[in-house]
Amino acid sequence: MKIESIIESLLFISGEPMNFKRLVKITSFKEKDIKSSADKLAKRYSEQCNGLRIIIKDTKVQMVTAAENSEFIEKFLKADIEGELSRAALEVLSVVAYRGPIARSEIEEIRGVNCSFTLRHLMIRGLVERINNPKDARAYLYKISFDFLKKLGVEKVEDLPKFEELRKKELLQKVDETESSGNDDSKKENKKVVENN
Amino acid sequence: MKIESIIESLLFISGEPMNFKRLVKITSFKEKDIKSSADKLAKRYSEQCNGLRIIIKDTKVQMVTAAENSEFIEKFLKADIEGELSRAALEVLSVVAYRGPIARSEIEEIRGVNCSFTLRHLMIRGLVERINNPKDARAYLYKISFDFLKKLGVEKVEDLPKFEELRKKELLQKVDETESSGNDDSKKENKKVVENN
Amino acid sequence: MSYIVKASHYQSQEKIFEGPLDLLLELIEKEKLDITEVSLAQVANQFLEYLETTQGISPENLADFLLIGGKLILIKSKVILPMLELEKEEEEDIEELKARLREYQRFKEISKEIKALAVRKEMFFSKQSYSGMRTVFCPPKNVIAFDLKEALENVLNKLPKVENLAKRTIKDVVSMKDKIKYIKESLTRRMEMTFTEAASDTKNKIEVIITFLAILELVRKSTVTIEQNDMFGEIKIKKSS
Repeated sequence: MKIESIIESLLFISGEPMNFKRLVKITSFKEKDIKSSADKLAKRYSEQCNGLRIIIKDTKVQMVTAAENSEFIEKFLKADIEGELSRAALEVLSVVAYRGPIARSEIEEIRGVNCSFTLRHLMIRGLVERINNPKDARAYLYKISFDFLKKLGVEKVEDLPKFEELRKKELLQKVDETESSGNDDSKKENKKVVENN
Repeated sequence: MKIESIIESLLFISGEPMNFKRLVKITSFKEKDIKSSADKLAKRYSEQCNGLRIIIKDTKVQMVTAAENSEFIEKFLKADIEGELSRAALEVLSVVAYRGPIARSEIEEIRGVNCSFTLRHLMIRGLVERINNPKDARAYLYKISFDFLKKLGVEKVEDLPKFEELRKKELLQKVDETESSGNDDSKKENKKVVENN
Repeated sequence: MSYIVKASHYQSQEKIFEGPLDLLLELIEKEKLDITEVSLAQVANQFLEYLETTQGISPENLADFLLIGGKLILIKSKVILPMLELEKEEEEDIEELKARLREYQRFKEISKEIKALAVRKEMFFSKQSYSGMRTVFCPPKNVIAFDLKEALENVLNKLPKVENLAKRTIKDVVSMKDKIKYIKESLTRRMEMTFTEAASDTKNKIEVIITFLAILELVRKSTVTIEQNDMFGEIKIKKSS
């Protein structure tokens, strides 16, 4: 049961077909146990008639939505991807257009709000693309897509209205990661209070 | 059962928290049926002890992985360990979690210090979100996010430790205690509580 | 125009103090006391000493600390002089301070439990939206280049502005220590002075409060005695014999 639960979690998070070998590597369970658990899961899912299914093909397994609900899935995706941009999305798009290539953390510093979802939304719609950050192998930089620039009738970002001015406008100083180092500080602070009294 | 299955499919596809209203729009089911189905799903998932959970907050619902499998998910995602939360951040988070939606001034009233920097940090980390204050167009109200519930492994705010107890304001308790000492006084105090909070 | 948030500077100040309620609560808890008028009176001096000895409280924070300091002095006077009749408003002030402290105490406690939940590493993960989906070029229908410019200008206008308050330095405010020294010296010279005189060269309300706190501090150390004949009347300060 535990192994099934772990496979379920991993398939859900991935959303993509997962190789048995990869599941072995992450969980350290034996491949044959993973296979039989995946089979059991697939059987249980289709018997329960819930909204999800497990499909197994060759050496890969994937969690997908039940085919009978596809009408609603399509409706959702269409509205999501073809709909108008939210104000938040337009703002992130503008920052990426004028200030790109730019790291997610910088966009968030400027707007003061987390924007991981909005960036993914803009990417799946092909409005924003990401490149590797030469300074940080684990992070990405975001820039406006060529297709979208073309759609806007602009050849290059420099042709965007007031580009030079808005690109150069000074923003805020980088907020250092004081919060994460907070523990040391608060210890110090405690000590200080004690000493002073 | 069908409605539960459709909600399951949509939650899987979306990944993000989904508004009941949005589910109504896509499925044409009644909002109260969607709500009760979401509740049923959440209960079933939690009882079945499988690899997935449903979390519900305000008018939104999200599908997530079970907390007990987080070790493997982290391995799969190679998730960076986020910086620890400072004492200030934890205190602000607690106030927002138990008293939200809440204005910045009210948080500061409770903690006795300015919280603007900490709030900004929490918003960027996505642990707190803000909404417009219906009573004051220039101000915001802050509430905790789904990411906060996810980080704590708590399915709904009511499951937070001592939720009912902390939800009640200290000053109001005071009024109960002094009720015997005369109505005029307690009325006045009551008024004061409203002003102060 | 440039927008600069001196975040690290501001942060470090906030870090050191976490505000007057935090300090007061720590003092009470250190003595293992409940939140009562007696316990507040008991730690009042420690609180004031902290203000006196700690350098670098920003003017904004100092005002908060002094406000609570003033309330503590009120509480202390009430406990020491039971015959002292307080105004209804002052009584309410004291009740309010106690309630705020209790409230803060509850949150300080619960935040430890929240921390325990946050660090235990058993968390929920959600599926990344659109994972497993292919990018489809789907531009919004009505967005033109001008809208991007507008949106960015809007973002830039909302950036936090420089806090003017932080620019004022602690030097603007006379320290309590200096004031105590000043009063001591003039008392030695003249043996008697009034509160108005003691506060004569103050530039603002904060300094008046500091002067008052300083005098009370001297009373505590039995350096001076004070006398007030009528309510709102002049306070006479005498050097103790």
